[in-house]
Amino acid sequence: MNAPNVSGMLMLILPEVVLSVGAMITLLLGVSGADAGRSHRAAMAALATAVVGVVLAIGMLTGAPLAPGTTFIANDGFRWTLTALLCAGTGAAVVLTEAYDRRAGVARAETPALLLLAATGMTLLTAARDLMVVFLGIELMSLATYVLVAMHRTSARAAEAAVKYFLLGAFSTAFLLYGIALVYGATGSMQLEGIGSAVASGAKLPGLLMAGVALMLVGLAFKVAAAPFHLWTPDVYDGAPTAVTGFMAASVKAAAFAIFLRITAEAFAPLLADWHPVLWVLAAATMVIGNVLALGQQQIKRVLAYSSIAHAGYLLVAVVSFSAEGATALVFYLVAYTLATMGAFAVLVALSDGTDRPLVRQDLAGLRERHPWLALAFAVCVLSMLGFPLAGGVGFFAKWQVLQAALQASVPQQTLAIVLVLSSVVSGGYYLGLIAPAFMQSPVPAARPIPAPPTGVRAIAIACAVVVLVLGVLPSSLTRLAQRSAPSAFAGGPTVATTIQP
Amino acid sequence: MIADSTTTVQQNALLAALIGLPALGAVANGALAVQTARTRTHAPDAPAPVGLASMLGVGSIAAAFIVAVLLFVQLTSGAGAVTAHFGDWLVFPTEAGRTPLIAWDFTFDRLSSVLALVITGVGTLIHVFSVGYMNDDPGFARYFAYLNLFVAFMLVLVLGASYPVLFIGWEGVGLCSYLLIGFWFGESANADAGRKAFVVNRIGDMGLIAAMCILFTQTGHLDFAGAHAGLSGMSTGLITAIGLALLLGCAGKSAQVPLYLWLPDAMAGPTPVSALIHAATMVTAGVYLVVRASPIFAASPTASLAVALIGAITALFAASIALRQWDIKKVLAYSTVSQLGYMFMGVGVGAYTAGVFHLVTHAFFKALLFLGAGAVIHAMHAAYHHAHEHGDAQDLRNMGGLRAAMPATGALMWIATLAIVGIPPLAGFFSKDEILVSVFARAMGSPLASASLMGLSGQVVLFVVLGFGTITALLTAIYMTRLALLAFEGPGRSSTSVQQGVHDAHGTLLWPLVALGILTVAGGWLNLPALIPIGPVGVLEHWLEPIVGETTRRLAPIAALPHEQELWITGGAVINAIFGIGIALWLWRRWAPVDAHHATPGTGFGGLLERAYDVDAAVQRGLVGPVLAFAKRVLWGTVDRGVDGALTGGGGGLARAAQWVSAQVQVGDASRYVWVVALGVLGTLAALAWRS
Amino acid sequence: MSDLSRYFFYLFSLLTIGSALAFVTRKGPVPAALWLVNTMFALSGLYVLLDAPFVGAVQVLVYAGAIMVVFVFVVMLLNLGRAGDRPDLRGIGGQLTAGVVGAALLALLLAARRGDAVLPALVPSSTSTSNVVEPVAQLLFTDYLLAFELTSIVLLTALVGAVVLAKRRTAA
Amino acid sequence: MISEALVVSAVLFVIGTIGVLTRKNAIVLFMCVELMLNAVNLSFVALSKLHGNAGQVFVILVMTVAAAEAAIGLALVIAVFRHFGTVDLSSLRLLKG
Repeated sequence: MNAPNVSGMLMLILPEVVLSVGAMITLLLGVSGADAGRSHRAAMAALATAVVGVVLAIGMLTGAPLAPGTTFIANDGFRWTLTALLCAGTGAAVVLTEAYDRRAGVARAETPALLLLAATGMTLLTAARDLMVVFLGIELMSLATYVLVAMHRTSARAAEAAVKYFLLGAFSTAFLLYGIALVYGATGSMQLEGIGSAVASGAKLPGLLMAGVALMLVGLAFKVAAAPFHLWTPDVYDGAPTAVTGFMAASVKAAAFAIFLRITAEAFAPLLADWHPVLWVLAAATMVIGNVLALGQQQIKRVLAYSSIAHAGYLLVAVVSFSAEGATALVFYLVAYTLATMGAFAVLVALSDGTDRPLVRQDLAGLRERHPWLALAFAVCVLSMLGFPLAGGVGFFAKWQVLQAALQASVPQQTLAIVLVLSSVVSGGYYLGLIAPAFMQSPVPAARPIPAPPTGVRAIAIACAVVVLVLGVLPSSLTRLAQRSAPSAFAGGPTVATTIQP
Repeated sequence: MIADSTTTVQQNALLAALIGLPALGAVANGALAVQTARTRTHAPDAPAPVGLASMLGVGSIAAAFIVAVLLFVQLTSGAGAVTAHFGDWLVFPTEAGRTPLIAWDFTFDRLSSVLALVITGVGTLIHVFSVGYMNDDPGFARYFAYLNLFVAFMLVLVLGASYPVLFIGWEGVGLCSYLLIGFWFGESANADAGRKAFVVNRIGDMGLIAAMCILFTQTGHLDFAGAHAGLSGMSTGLITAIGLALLLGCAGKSAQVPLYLWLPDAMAGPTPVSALIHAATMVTAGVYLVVRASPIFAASPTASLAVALIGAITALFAASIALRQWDIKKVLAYSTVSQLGYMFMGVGVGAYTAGVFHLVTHAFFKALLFLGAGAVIHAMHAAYHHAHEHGDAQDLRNMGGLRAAMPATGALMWIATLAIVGIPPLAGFFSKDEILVSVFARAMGSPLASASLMGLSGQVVLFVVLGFGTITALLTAIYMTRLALLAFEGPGRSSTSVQQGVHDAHGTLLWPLVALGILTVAGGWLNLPALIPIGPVGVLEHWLEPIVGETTRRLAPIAALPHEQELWITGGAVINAIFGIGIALWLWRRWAPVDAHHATPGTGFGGLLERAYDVDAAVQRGLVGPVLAFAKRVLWGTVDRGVDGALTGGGGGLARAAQWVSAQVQVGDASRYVWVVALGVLGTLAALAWRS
Repeated sequence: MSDLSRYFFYLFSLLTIGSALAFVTRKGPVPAALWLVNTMFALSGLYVLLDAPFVGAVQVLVYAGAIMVVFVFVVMLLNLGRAGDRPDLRGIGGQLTAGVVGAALLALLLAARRGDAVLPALVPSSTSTSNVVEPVAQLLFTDYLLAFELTSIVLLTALVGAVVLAKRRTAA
Repeated sequence: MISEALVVSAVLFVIGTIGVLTRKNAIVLFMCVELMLNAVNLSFVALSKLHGNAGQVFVILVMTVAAAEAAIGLALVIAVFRHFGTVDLSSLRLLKG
């Protein structure tokens, strides 16, 4: 029972402190004054907070060598890179939600505040090394997101989406929590490090441990929307306000993967042979289901929902590869995926007319003529999700890294690599189906005139596309960053028994 | 791969600027074009931003030229080649660590410096010309965006230090060529021409990709230095295979038989594009690649002979077609194909310097010819417009006597004509002469002569090449003189009002021609033969010695050619050319008595030539037709409908099946979704519980 | 562990499971909620028997006293459980299938432990001091201070969320 | 007694799961989830006898989070009721396919 080293701890959780304090300031700004500009001031405060978070994380990353973290909070490249990424994603989401809500006439200060609170949970998940912190991070992120989904109170679709998300989320949290309890029971530790060493030295209660691992995997698989735990995704992504969908698809998913990787790397590494087949099946099923079912969708957000499921499958391949390369690939992929997703959703926000009418492909028709820049940005981002070389920028390398990680893993994953490539080919069908109307059809007169997209939204779309393209030409800087960002558990090379059957 | 230790930061920056400036110009002009298109949706008659676009377009290329000159000056002052590493692209983790499979490595060495100077120099002149030529076009900014992008990719092609980077440039220039051929995509013929270029070039690309695959699997390297160093351990047969695969790629890009079909049609693009891309630079990329890959070809005399033979056949074949073409650009197009064949002859027999020399001089005089033709077309077009008449502004039969109205253009065109025909002391004389002499010298005895190609002895092949080359020179003299005579001399064949409307080029349409004219006259001094020492001898040869000296010697003649024999060949070539001019003068009056409107299609062999040996029709009947029929019956019926269905989300088997499945699973009822979650839990638990 | 407390343990276990079963089988939401409150009371008894009296007290205060009251309140507010409502419980087929799935789940959870070492039946009571709060508080405010602080942010989120969602619609 | 408590916990958890599977009323379904959480808490309390008091601390945290979850969950249910006039999950089918 040591007295906590408060100042040292504060340094480690500075982003969370900044984000939560920023959330409170945002709320205060939102309730002070009665003029229409208060929600805008709140959004600006939230944006500034997110930017501070990005700067802070980059500063930690580029500053003095990182001291070892505690058994509660990690202090490694993985933590800071993903924190920067998540804060950047949150900043973009603040701008997008504000624009979207303003168009719908429901802009309010709580939205950016909740985004920051969700971000607090998400950044915590990049660093958590204690199951209590993991649980609280997940809950903080999820609770804020449930509310964000239902933020448009006039929309029945949003309410339905939120309640579905909530109930299924709570259900899966129960499994996660039970898994935590059983793992705790089997190992006597709440800390990933302690669990890892207890497992490595041979647990007395292997059965309890296995059941716990299985249930924790279920909980995590639900959060990353892996098949068959993905059923909530299309409905919730469809019903949520478009800007929030973008936030969920990009950042919430990235945070869930961050903790997924850290738990498997630090706590369950010695059990790789046991959980490997399970994740293998999940990864394959997720890629196939996401990519194939996306083909049948008419609504753009549902297409992107299934696409995000497919991406979860690719990312699971990186997790299954279970190596420093895999972790590198995961970080690289998350950066590329966040950029492409945020860019694409920024375009969708620009196109929405303020009602909760779902966007269909026809709404993209003639985008090239109406908004040539947005059309180009959209094409780049979607091609990046497809993994198209050069024109799709960094997305190609993201897939390449995952493929390489799969093939170079201590147990090579040829089959998963093949599934990845084949299902990516299938994904061409629906991705091109999104781009085609934008460039090949003439505009359909909108039922409701769509105002000019706000500068912030345009800037996000174009900036994402440009960064995607630039990183697609010069990916090595991002590769180096991602290499530095593998969790410290992988630093000493694979610590894993290599005697598993693929 | 690793940056040369002598390469300084400043040189790195210069090299980056050399490629970056045109790229930036392309981006800026692209932005301008998009912006214009956007304004047009509101105001359809909004003027094109001509001033800004031309400033950006010309400025970026001119600046790149200055950078190239700076780098070149450093190179001449004895500094080593500038090699810069701008990061890795594709990285392969292997046992030996992460080896870059593709790295952004660029090198400004003695060979690429020559090409870079030609590309940016001639490029600048053609950009200037374009300002005048495209003045009225609504897509002005788009045009310059494509053109700048082309230059950027062309520089990537020649500066890239590895096969994949070269390939990226190779594909990039192909893309720009495709975009520019179809620049006026409103006209379907142009779009078709663009598509044709696209398809034919893909065939060539297969060869290049195959060559890279073999090289990588055999040597583990794709950078020039590493891959070529790895050749030593390979069998000659394998090297020949690589050489032939490369030849296929080069033939596609440089329009050699049988992949030449796309180039004449590529003339559908704006004329300055024809000058820059389809005459001076891109189409010579194949020649450049053979020179760059000279260690491969020098190690395989068979592949070299194949290059030379393909070149010779192409040269003769295209020259004969050019004899009876009426479209001024078509004549020049076939002439380009023929001259590219000449270059292939040169590099095929291992006379790499000669090939590069002809590449450079050809860039000068052919660019001049195309720009001159452009000026003529521009003037004719304006005249027709002015006279409210309709006529083909490119048809030679509608011209005649233009020299009176266009004295400057006429004079410059005549200079260029005499240069390509090979009249001393103009540039073309020296470069063509050097190729013929090289072929002859090697035919008299060399590793090539003692090798064989498909059972034929190398010596026979070389004499065939020499013969074809000589006949080609004669034909070249005939058709080029014919072109100049028909266009500029004699009486005009169009209506008087049209004739009176023709005016000489001036301003940005004229000065590039003058500059190219000077280069056409003086270009020969780049590499004077020892036989004619009217200046420093063999400058280019000395310059390229570190690059191709060793490989040239490996295929070089056993004994140097005696002076008198060389004199005979040179003299014979000049007489040959003069003889051709004579024939043209003799036949001139009979060729085009009437304008295009009253002319009848040629018959017999002449007609066959006019229709370019009916190759296009044959290809259409024998290849395209059946493929299309197959496509219609099989592909359209099944595959395409499926793809189309997937794209539009409508029909399509897979899309429909996916729709059905998700309708069954995704019922919307969350109280059923929990069942799936529970079953997933059961499965996961079962999978792990049984293992414990 | 005396026989008496063992007896009470089994008693409360039966009570817990019995009320839980009653909870899931009730048709109306209000009876279900009441049976759930019962379950929670019984659970708090188990907590006390497991040497966690503080947790047991909190269970009664927070869960049974606060959370479940809110549930019942909402059920009343929405006037649910009327006769005309669509049946909340699945049909007999659904119930049977759910029972099979549940049985399978239980079987797996128990079967997984077949190779485990036997847990000690008697563990010295950790609450040896008369102060029942101290052991938990000790940890909560030292090692788990971070987690404790985090709950405050979770509660803040819940507060903001509930206010936003439930506040009367203002003229937008 | 620890083993027995774990068995009781498993039984309660499964009962909660069965409840989730059989119920369609959003509020009752949510109550079933609460039962599952309670079952987990029992495990934590039992295991903390084995491993020290961290388990009890976790239970306190779970209760707090459950309270937060309940606040948001019930607010969402109310929102749904406003739109649909019912909290029957099988009636909420705007989003599907």
